[in-house]
Amino acid sequence: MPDFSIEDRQAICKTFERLLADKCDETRLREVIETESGFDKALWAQMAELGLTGLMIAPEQGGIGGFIEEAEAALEVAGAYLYNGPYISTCVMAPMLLSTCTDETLAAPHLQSIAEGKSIFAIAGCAPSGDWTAELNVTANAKNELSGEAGFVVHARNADHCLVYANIGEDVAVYLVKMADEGVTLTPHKTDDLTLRLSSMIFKNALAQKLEGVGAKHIQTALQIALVAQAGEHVGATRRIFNLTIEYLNTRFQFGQPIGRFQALKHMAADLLIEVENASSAARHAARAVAAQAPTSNVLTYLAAFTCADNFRTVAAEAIQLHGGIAYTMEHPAHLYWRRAQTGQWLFGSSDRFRDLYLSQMEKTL
Amino acid sequence: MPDFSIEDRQAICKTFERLLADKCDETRLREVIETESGFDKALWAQMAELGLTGLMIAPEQGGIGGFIEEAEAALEVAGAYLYNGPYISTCVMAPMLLSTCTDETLAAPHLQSIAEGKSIFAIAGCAPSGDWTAELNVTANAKNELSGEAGFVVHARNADHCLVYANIGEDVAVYLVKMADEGVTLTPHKTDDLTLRLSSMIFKNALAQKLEGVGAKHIQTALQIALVAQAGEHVGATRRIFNLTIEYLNTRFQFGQPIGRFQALKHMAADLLIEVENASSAARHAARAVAAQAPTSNVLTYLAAFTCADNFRTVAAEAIQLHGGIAYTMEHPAHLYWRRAQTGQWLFGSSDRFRDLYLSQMEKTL
Amino acid sequence: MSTDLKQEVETWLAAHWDSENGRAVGSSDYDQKSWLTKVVDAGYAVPSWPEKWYGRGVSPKEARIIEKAFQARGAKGWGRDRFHLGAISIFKLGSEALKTELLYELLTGPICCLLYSEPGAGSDLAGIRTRAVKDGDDFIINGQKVWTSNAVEAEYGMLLTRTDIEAPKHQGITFFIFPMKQDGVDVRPINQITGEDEFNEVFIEDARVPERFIIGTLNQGWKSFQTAIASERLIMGDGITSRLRGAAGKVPTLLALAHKHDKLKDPVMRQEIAQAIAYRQLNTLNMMRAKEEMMKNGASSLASLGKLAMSRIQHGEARLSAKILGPQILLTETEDARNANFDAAKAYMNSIGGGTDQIQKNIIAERVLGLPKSTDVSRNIPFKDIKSG
Amino acid sequence: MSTDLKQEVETWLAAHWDSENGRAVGSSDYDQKSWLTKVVDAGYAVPSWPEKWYGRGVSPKEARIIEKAFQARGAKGWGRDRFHLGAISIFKLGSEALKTELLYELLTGPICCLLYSEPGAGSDLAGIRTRAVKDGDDFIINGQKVWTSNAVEAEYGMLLTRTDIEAPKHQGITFFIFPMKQDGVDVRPINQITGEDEFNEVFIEDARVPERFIIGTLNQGWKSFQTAIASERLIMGDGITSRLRGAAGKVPTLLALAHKHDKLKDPVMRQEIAQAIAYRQLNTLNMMRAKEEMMKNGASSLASLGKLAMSRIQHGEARLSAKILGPQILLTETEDARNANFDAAKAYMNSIGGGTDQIQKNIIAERVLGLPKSTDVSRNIPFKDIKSG
Repeated sequence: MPDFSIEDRQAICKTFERLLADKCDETRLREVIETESGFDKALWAQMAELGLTGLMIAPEQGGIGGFIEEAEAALEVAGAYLYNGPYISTCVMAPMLLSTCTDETLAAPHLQSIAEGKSIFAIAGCAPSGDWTAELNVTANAKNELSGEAGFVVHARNADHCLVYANIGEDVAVYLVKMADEGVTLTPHKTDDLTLRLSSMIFKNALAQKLEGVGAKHIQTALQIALVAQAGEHVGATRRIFNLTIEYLNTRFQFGQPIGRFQALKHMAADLLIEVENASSAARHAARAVAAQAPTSNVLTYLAAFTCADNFRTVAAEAIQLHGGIAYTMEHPAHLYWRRAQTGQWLFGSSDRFRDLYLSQMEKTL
Repeated sequence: MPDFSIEDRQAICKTFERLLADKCDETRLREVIETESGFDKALWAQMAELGLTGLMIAPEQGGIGGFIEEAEAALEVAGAYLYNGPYISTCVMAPMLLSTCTDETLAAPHLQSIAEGKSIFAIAGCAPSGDWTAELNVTANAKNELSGEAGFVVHARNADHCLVYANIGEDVAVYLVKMADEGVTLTPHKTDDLTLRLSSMIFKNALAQKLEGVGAKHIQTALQIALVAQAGEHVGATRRIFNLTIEYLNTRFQFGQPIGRFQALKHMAADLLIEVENASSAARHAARAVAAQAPTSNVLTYLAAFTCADNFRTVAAEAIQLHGGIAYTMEHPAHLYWRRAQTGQWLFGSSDRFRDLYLSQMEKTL
Repeated sequence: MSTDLKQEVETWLAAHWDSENGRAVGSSDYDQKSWLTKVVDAGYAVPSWPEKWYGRGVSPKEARIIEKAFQARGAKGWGRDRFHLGAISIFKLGSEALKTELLYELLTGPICCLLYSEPGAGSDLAGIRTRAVKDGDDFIINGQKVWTSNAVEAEYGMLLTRTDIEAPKHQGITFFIFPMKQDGVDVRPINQITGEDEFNEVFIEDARVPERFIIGTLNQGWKSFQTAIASERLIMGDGITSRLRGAAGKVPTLLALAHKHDKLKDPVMRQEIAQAIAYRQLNTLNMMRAKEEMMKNGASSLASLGKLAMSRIQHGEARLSAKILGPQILLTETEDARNANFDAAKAYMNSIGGGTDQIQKNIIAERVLGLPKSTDVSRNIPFKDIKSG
Repeated sequence: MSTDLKQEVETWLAAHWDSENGRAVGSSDYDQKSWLTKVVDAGYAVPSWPEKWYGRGVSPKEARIIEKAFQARGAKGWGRDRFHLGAISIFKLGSEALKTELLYELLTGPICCLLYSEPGAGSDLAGIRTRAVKDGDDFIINGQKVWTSNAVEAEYGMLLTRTDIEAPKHQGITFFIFPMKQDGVDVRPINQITGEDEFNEVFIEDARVPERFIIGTLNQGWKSFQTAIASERLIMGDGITSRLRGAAGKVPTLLALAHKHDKLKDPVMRQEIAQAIAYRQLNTLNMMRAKEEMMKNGASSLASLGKLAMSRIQHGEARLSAKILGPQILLTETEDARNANFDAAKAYMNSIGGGTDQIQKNIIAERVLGLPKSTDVSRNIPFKDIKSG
């Protein structure tokens, strides 16, 4: 993997930030999430032009050769704007899984296509209940046909391809299916978080291609990378809603003074700042450790997973309280962050579970 | 049991309050806890004169015929002054167990003696580890001889008698031993809470009398009563340290004003008031329910057990913080309350356990 | 006498109210105005008021006898001397002429909404900027009100206005009973984060209200308003305690939810569920104690803790409900998930609405604990000089 | 050049310091004064200072080279330009004459204690009441100081006094270097809730200090004091980060304790232990990030969060340690219980000492988040008119 300098990383994040400020401001975001697809294709194309869809794809496959530190940083930008495209599935998890595939003739064109922004990938890796610890329900047969159900698939309706985790005998493998395959049925679900698009996928002898060489270990790695990426997304959102709140405390006047002069609100803000910075440190150090394949990478990934999810929810919840009545309306953006934070609690597993896994990793030092 | 009016209850508490204000003020308390016995015999005699040692003993046995509501109320007074005599063992648990004994000739003289303030009882009801859920270590034989060890016995050194929970075959029974018996060895322990006196008791063929008719059910009832009594003690202490703190907030000046004008401290105080009142309601409603043998008595007893213990610790801990530097000294009384609160977390079992038991009781409504 | 009264009311109800069909005897449908007119004329709507003002001049205790008789038969129109804020305010503070002009009308029909809060005056309610400017026998009103329930249906609003910007903020306020059905009054529902729209914004542009509709005195409206909201607080307190008492003894909602979703075996969940249920039960016990204290002493400082305590309870339960449901909480497809998501949002109604938790804590610290009052830097300067950002 | 310097120091140390026995070469015991004199004379005690004032005039970076060489050999007396608060204050703020009179003496021996806080001036440090009144060439001191460490051993104290009660509180303060060993100075140890007595009360009655011992200017002592505590804060920050970094990678204390007492199978304990360990690790990560930011930008607002974060960490760990130990925590008979009880008390040292959590939150809100400063009603009035209860 080629070196990606800190300056490169900052440069692409800056460009991404400008793009989202322009094309994913609150007005536009609200338009997009009101659509059925909930997905802004034009914006995706622009992201592709900037190299963002190929951020984690090697240059020889048309990407720009970054890795998880770059993805974490880019997702901080995305999170700040509540950008809700299928970035983690398409540009983080799919490249991780495809690039592990030993059959390059299968993987390379897809990687190329992702980098070019032409292909959207969904990941069907979870039991119908949405519980990542539950047994997979999808099974593959020897003819590479898939049957069963996967739940909580993000942006499945906007994807053209899906990577499906399936049981094959005693093993687990990853399969590539075309969304258009007649053996695939999608059921979109209604969600409380308006930025979220979830579907169930039912497979009935759906034709698939097996990703040779990709097994349980790689699925685990892809989840780890996804957790760090999601942690980055949380951090961006957390910091943004926190900053909006501080701004409000400075500009909202009651009793002839900015409410930020009231000590009780100051103290709430100071306490929240610790949560914001804790989350930032957790996500960034996790990304760094994973990138360096450091021995702490598991510990830090789980730490980031529950810290960033919990702190996002805490900060977003307190943001509503600190805003008061104005944030009790749909018109104010605070609730969008708060609902997104709820999503973050469950999309890849619960904070309680990650806390337990974190401790298990820590126990190895005993 | 004769009726004990609310006015009677208030009257005796008022007298008790006056007695403690006089004989158990901070100066005197510090003198007493510096002594080896940690027990003020003279004060006990005065309590007996007021009827307090016989509060839960029937008039025909020399008591004044109150029950748990009276004990809870009296212990609120005791707790406020951190009064640390062997009240719960001698005047709450022992009368409960002795009065259940079917052999009146055995029990009556002891009840009389307790009411007169002449006899001090310890309760050895716990495994050596201090864990009330662990198997008892003391065993009785057919000759009513006890062998084994009991831990965390309060005020054993000041007691003349001890009620011992012991295994007899598959059953559990309660035995009366004389502290002076040669088969009884006491090992006093050093404690962090200076108001506390704990000992281990080792029994080697100690001669005992069995309390006929007293079994596992009555042991359970005695524990329930003890929990409510202790909850009352916690409430008294909680309210007192809280009031001392509010007083300090009103009298301590910094920046040219009482620190109680600073909003952050106001808000801490308001939050703590809820904990104080929650604890008060829990203890008093538990006492009332137990006295009325209401179906809610178990639910409310466990609720009071963990609420009063936890809220005492929380309020005492925050009291130190709200006082600032002055409470970081041994000379200030705040740490005495705070250490006592630590005691309250463990003397009859942990809050986590009582929370679980509370939920189990609640589950019966399902 | 109270037996006589009970007897009398029951006889009257038997003659006039058709319990079975929920309408007046002999009518084919429930007609609000005609029924309320009957009740008012009989003196049962506001029995604690003097006869001159449509009451019976009875004690509050006797008034409850009438209320109970009405409630027992499901008859409407009782307790307007406790719950009709508009009528109560005019009865307590209005001039003879105003009472004569409006009281009967208000008691026999129209809803009154509360035009207090403004976008710039939330916690600082006395900071209202809606102007009322004298114009002949009228005042002309311009401004914006917010968080007004029933604004669409209301025929009158209890309107707080600024009439003197040279005076300190509490001293230039005038309180009006304001006719809502006129040009220049634009009501727009607020889309709340719960999905509800029970509240409205009310935009007022060059609307008019006669000078004689002032409740109390010109520029002394803050005092009138205090009297009005004291009645409101009584209602809220009552509402809270009776709702909670209703829940006592029943299976706690959270426990039922955890049981249904098979989470009661998880020791971590058990601790959290137990604590959440405990917080609610403790508040119930506190409110029972408050009630006892009020019975005994006529007042209880405990009552003022309920709203603040409820914030921890409601937000905590909401968070725990989500945990019980797990990933299902993300969907709006089950009733449990819909309820849990709704409750999570609705919890802010308690912690923000009707005085934020932060305002409640100030009040508790100052009024219950006696800690020194905070200085309001905007209190003693001319209203026009108060900084507003 | 830095290689030369390193070489030079190592050669000097090899010639003068007996690492094995921790004393000067050729001496039979460690004699503080004679060793420190050697170090000062060689210019290694305060290398960043000019030669005139016993330094070498080198850059801070080079000064670290000297420090490291000393540390590597366990030699004492290094870094006095960073850690000797008394000497630093006099070097930075003292007159030529004062430097000449005291600097060499201070560097070669005596401990300096800090006479800042008073019973009535804790969070409000500028509210000090210890009076200094001119009497010939001296000032006569009366008052009481508190929370002074090393007061028994100290030969000098950095003393904050009130010299003008007519001026506002920040403008009538004078900062002295004060001789401790005189009549009228009574040091009494404070019995702390940890059982320690590292701090003292210092009662000063008619003690004297020469006018020339003023650090800075008469009545301008608050400014001098700010400079002095800026140095102190640097030391504290440094201490915290290096201690924490020391802990990284090792088994967290709480985990080892839970393992030892077999509590790692309890799912409830697991959640609490994991969260407690996480809080500490997150603070370590924050401080690493702070360090990186400081390297890059010369400053980091993150550093100011460490102390506040540490309060939640320490109080939380203490409470959890008790839970791990169970009833055994009540006894002082095991080392684990003694440690846990000590740590629980000691946690208040962080949340109260050196600025309470509440003061820290004010500072973070105002200086890091840029929220508007609170008004100090006692700031602009004559000191004598400030209310003190």
